[in-house]
Amino acid sequence: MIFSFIQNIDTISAKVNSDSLNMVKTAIQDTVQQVSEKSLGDISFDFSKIAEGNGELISVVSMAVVFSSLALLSIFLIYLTKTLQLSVRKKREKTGEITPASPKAMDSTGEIDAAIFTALHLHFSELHDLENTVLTINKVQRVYSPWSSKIYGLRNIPRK
Amino acid sequence: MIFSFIQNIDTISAKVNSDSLNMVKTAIQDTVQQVSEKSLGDISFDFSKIAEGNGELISVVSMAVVFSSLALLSIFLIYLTKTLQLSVRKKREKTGEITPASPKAMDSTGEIDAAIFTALHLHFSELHDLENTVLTINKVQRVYSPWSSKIYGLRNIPRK
Amino acid sequence: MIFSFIQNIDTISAKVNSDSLNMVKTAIQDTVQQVSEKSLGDISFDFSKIAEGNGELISVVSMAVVFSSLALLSIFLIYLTKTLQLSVRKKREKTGEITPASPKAMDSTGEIDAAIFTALHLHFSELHDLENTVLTINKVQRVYSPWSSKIYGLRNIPRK
Amino acid sequence: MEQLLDALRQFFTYSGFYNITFGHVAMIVVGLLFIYLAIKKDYEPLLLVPIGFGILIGNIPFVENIGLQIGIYEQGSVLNYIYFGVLKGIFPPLIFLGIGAMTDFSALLSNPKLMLLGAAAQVGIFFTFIAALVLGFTPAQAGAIGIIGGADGPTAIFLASKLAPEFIGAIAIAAYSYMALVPVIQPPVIKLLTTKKERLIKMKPARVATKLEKILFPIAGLLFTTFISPSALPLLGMLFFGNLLKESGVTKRLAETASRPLIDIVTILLGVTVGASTQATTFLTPQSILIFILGAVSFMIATAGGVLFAKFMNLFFKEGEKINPMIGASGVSAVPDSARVVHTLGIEEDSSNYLLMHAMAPNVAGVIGSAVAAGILMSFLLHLV
Amino acid sequence: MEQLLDALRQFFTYSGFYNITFGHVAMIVVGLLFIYLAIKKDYEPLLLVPIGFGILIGNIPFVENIGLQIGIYEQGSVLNYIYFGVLKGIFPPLIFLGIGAMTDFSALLSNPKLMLLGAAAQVGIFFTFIAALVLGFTPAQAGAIGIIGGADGPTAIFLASKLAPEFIGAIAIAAYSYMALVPVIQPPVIKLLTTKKERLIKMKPARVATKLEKILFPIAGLLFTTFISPSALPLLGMLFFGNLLKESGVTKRLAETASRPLIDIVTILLGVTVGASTQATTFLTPQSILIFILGAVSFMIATAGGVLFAKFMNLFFKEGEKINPMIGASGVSAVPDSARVVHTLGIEEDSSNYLLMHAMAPNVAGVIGSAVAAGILMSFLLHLV
Amino acid sequence: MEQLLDALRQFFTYSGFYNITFGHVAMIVVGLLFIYLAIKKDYEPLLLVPIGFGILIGNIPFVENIGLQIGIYEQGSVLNYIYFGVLKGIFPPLIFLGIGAMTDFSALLSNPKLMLLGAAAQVGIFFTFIAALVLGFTPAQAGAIGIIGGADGPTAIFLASKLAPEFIGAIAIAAYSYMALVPVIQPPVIKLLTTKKERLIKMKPARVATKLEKILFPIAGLLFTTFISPSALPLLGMLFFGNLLKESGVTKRLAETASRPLIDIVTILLGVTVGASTQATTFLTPQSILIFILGAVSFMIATAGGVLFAKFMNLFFKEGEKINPMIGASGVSAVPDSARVVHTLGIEEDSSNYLLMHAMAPNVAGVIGSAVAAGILMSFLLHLV
Ligand code: NA
Ligand code: NA
Ligand code: NA
Repeated sequence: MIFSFIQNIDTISAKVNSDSLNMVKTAIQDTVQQVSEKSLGDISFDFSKIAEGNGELISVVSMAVVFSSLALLSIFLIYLTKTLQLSVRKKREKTGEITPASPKAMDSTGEIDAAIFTALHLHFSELHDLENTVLTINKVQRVYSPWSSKIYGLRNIPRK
Repeated sequence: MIFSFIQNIDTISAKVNSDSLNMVKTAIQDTVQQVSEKSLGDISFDFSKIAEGNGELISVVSMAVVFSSLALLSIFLIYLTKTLQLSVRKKREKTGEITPASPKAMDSTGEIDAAIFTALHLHFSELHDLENTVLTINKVQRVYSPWSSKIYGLRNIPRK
Repeated sequence: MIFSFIQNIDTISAKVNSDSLNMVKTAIQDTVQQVSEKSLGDISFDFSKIAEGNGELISVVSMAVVFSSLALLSIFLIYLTKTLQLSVRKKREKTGEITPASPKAMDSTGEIDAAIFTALHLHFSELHDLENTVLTINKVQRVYSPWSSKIYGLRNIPRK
Repeated sequence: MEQLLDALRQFFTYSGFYNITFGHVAMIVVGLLFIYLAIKKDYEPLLLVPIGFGILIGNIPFVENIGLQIGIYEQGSVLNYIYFGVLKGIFPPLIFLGIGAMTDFSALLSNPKLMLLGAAAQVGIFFTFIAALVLGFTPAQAGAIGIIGGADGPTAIFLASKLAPEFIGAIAIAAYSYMALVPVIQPPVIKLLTTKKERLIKMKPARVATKLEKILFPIAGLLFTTFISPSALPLLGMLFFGNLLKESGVTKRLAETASRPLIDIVTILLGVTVGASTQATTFLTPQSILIFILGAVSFMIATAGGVLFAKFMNLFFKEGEKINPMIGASGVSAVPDSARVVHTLGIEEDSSNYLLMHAMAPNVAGVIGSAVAAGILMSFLLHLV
Repeated sequence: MEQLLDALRQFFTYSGFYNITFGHVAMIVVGLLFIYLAIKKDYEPLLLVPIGFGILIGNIPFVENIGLQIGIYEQGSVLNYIYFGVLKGIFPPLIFLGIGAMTDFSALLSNPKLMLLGAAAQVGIFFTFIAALVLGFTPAQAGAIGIIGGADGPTAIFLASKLAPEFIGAIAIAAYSYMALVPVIQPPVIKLLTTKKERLIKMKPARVATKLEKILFPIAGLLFTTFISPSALPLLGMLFFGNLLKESGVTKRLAETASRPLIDIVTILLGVTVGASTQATTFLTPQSILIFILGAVSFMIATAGGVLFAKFMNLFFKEGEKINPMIGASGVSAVPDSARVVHTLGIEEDSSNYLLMHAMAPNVAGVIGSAVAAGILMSFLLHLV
Repeated sequence: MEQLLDALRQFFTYSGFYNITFGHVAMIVVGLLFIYLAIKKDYEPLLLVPIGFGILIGNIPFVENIGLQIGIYEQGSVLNYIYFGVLKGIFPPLIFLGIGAMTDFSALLSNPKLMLLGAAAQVGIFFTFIAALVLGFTPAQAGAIGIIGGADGPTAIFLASKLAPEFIGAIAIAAYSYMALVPVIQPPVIKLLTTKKERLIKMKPARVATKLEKILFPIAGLLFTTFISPSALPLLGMLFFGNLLKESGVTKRLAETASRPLIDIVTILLGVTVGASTQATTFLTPQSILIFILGAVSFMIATAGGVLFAKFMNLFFKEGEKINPMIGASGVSAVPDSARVVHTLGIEEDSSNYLLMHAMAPNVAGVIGSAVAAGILMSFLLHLV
């Protein structure tokens, strides 16, 4: 039985092939026609729908709410920062510590930033998702240590 | 439209604020009153409920079962230990091995324990959950190194 | 109450024990009988069932389909390899690169293979699941580098 | 413009600012307190941070059942889908699987008789059960409340999901709160019930358990405990399964996965939804407060039970074999906090008295003990009574 | 023999070769294109590879509803079970949990006013919403389509699952396609709307945020945003929860699990089913094509919104304090691609102008902004209107 | 007092000691045997430990359907919830995803014609299918039993869940048992069917596959196999998806997650519930024993099929190109055990004959082959017949 089957396999496959080719051809023709017909028929512009769906109203209110949420959070953060810095300063004054140079002073030369950002740039040019960003930043921070010449240490970070 | 909206925003926010403050105030008053009323009204002591709910019966039987489960397991473990030690000893006797000092002898000085437990203590004082416990114990074993003569016996624990 | 309970515990446990022993005994007898009865009664050979269930038909068609799927994929891969090698060669001819020794030439001595397979063998003898296989192969590939004496590098692979 | 104001006003009525009640504020404060205790005091942070933040999430005020699917009790919400794992008792066994895969039962194997201390400390469960009956809870509710005395979060949540789903939140919060507060609750009870001489007792160092014993333990543990109390199977089956994965030596990767990503994922999901289930509108009731009070008492009784039984056991041991009764307190479980508490107390009295490994034995036995107790309570309260 | 041929022929009518249509071919080509872009061009490969292969899986032709349970829309099929997590909006919050656990909000903390740029860029959402209304979509559908402008995959899928489940596939594909194409879409818009002088503005280096600020941020973030828009709770609750796990310092292992195995598992399952949901028989409609076109416009408007608002903010800042308006474009989110695009543009103009950290601030704010917007749209379109 | 005794006695009637039958004892012995083989003999421990312990868990005797929700077949029990993933065929595709992400198809790519051996070995499936019909099983049951000859656990469980859910336990246990016993079953069959001269054939070392080939393989594999047999899509779709994640080079973290935590979690849950599904009360039937016997025969036929087809193929190859017919035996899959068995046999005959990499080709082809076969059986038995 199997042998006669094998003898017939050519016939079958020939039939199958012509069948399938016809199928594919008809299918392509049908679909192309369908899609193009539908596309033309269905799309239309109806500006009355905006008012009907309360489009303007929803949009304006929503944007206002988005803005106010983020503004509120932003104001809170600004206020928080001030409060924290104030409390730190008070503490220091009490304990008679010498106030260290303000963070701004530290940034004046820009060299450090340049170093960090160059390093970041080098890395980022090869990175592609959020996690990598974070990992990289961590790496940079870890590598950055007082004894390393400002640029040297950063350039040699092995890329993964 | 948007500009007139922005002009009105102060009015809205004022209204919203007074509204919300009133809400919060009323809400607090209501809830405090509710909870205190309920608390006073609902709690009562009714000892007849114990018998009704078979409290004594369930408790005694349950404690008995808990005890017997753990006792059974404990007896099995004691028996298991004895059997295993016996079989090990028999094997050794057969093969003519010299029986090593019993584990108890090893413990006599207490110095080793002190070492282990100090190490454990140091670690544990910084640990906070179950997993850490396990990890620490592993760490301790790993930390022991050839130069500590006292602990020699411990170094032979097969590391997994 | 608890104390009188404790005094009675022996009686209970005696009763419980004889109860449970009887249970177990009866249960074993019943089950053994049941299973053996069923086993004898239920099994029978009925070859007419093959045709009834289209056994031959399904089997032959299925085997044919399995073969043709894998054959198709296999033909595709053979064809793919040839195409890729062809396109690489064309590229090289264009750029005037010297064609390197064919991969086959590299294999002629068999020494490298021996090294790889010995290493693999050593590892495989201790490995037991698919993942390990993969890991090992990777390790080997990583360690294998042109400048390392043929066997030396392979033997020193750190086992995990 | 008018329309806009109307829309804004209407939107505002659906905001948290409009729907806030004193209950929400109170619960948010509780959530913040949990987070504070976790971060600042380092009390069980792996549980208190998720639960604490979950309390915040659960107490953002909103309008329920208007199709927005926000709240944990609204069908179709994400929190509701996740909470399913709590409500059906699926998460606790998975946590037990992970705990099994990271627990070393050596301490127990080297001194099996200490296992009885893990049984004795379960007395807190039954005392609380009776007290809850007296206070008017139904038997099923009383059983669920009693289990707080087992000092085992997953067991408590599992039993509550079966016996009193309406109290899962309160029971879980109480259980985890007191587990976090073990360093505060246990020392006075222990000191009250022991003499200085007893607290100074030194115990012989434990022997090392062999690999074979460690492999046989989870198998024997499963058979002995669940043959007696089959209802404990979901919890103990998974606990011992995890432990066999750890000890078999041939399934290391499964044990690692069970004890890291699996238990972490379940902990995150369980923590945040248990926290969120304390939605003020359903949570702040006199019952919740009663449950909290009963929980505290339960922990004290359990501690006392363990310590007193240790003293009782000492009656049968000759000098030099006696156990330090403080380790009885570790029988409540709350692994490993209560063992650490006992160890610290031991060090306070005599800086060379290292009780930690000894206390670990009743500590892990307490986990088994309360799971068995939970199984028995289920049998009685779901079926037999 | 005849019987055999019949069986083979019949089997053939159930094969892919028999049931193929032009649609299947077209979608398979799209799937291959996605995979090509991901591997060769490295566009968002963590999403485009799963989605691309999912498109292949979903477009293997077969005969539906004959009990074989193959297709994603056939009840009982594996793909259908996994798709449940997409359809019910369960996966997106879990992805947000992981994103929260790996996002560093420092940039935002050190310059909070940049948060407004993350709000401004959401204008793309509402423009598209209105455009979709005009094109005849229902308000709910229009809202779901609009969110493509939020440039945030999980948010888009979440909102689509609530408002227009019939378009989840199209919306997700559009959102991820354009997120991948951010480096192509944004630069021309940015250049069109800024002068060379503006593009050369250098910003002061950001200060370092303290640990306390980082801990308080997720808590404050949750309360402020969800009190205003409770419907954003599923997304923002999880985002900030994940971030607290990261920043608390005491739940490192939970943060690691949330940001590796948990988010990866969900990404795999979400990606492949979202891809497979583009089954040609239901996907290739004129609407899908419209959604795609609207998505492109949406991204451009959003970019423009961010840039223009940045220029507007500059009116209020004195010289030396001004912000580089290009970073406004990062407000669309598409983290971190759009920040990188801005950084690259900055470098092009002046190789010493490092805008990356500054651009990260509106970038992460954009995530929060579009989640809030999604919450508001849900409130309006599911209930209020 | 009397009341107490009554309660105790009643409680006892619900204990395992009271409800034990010979079946329980027998199955517990089987479970212990599995664990012993896994730990001592190292036979597929990642599967036999979970299944073995699952058998113990499933055979703790208890009273069913009294509301305690203990057993795997009781609705609402934890085991029942987890078993859902087995019963609905969800777990096997996820395992295939992980397997794809850890399988290196290089061996197959470097010698594609060996793929036919993976087809030939599937003859065991159909032989067993016919034998099962003769023994009185229904066609659907016979198909599910036949697949044991595919030597692929997930495929067997998947097909059983679709065709004969009542036999999932027996089929899974049989499949995994024989996969563990491959080193015992295969060598005699191989030796019987090959001459010493054949066993000494050395094969040319395989060439190294290029990265492009590795990337194209999963894509082509999906299209070619599932276009022919769409019902294999759930299995092969996930297998090739996992493999693309591995080979794409840009989705490493997803491949790592799929091949570690994801597959481990699913393996744990699948193993323990498949084990537990052998609850004595439903498992110990003559059919289970028949399935076991048929499984053994199935493996031998499959091995013979692979070896004989290899010899048949050799008729067409000239000297020096001939394949060692032993590698045909690896076509059964049981990756990588059967490849290792062949390798060991090769070494026994000639210590310089390294067949491992060659045997890996039919080995992985066998996985694809049996998944295709499963798909075809599904089509026929669920719909066409
Ligand atoms: Na306990
Ligand atoms: Na956004
Ligand atoms: Na196979």
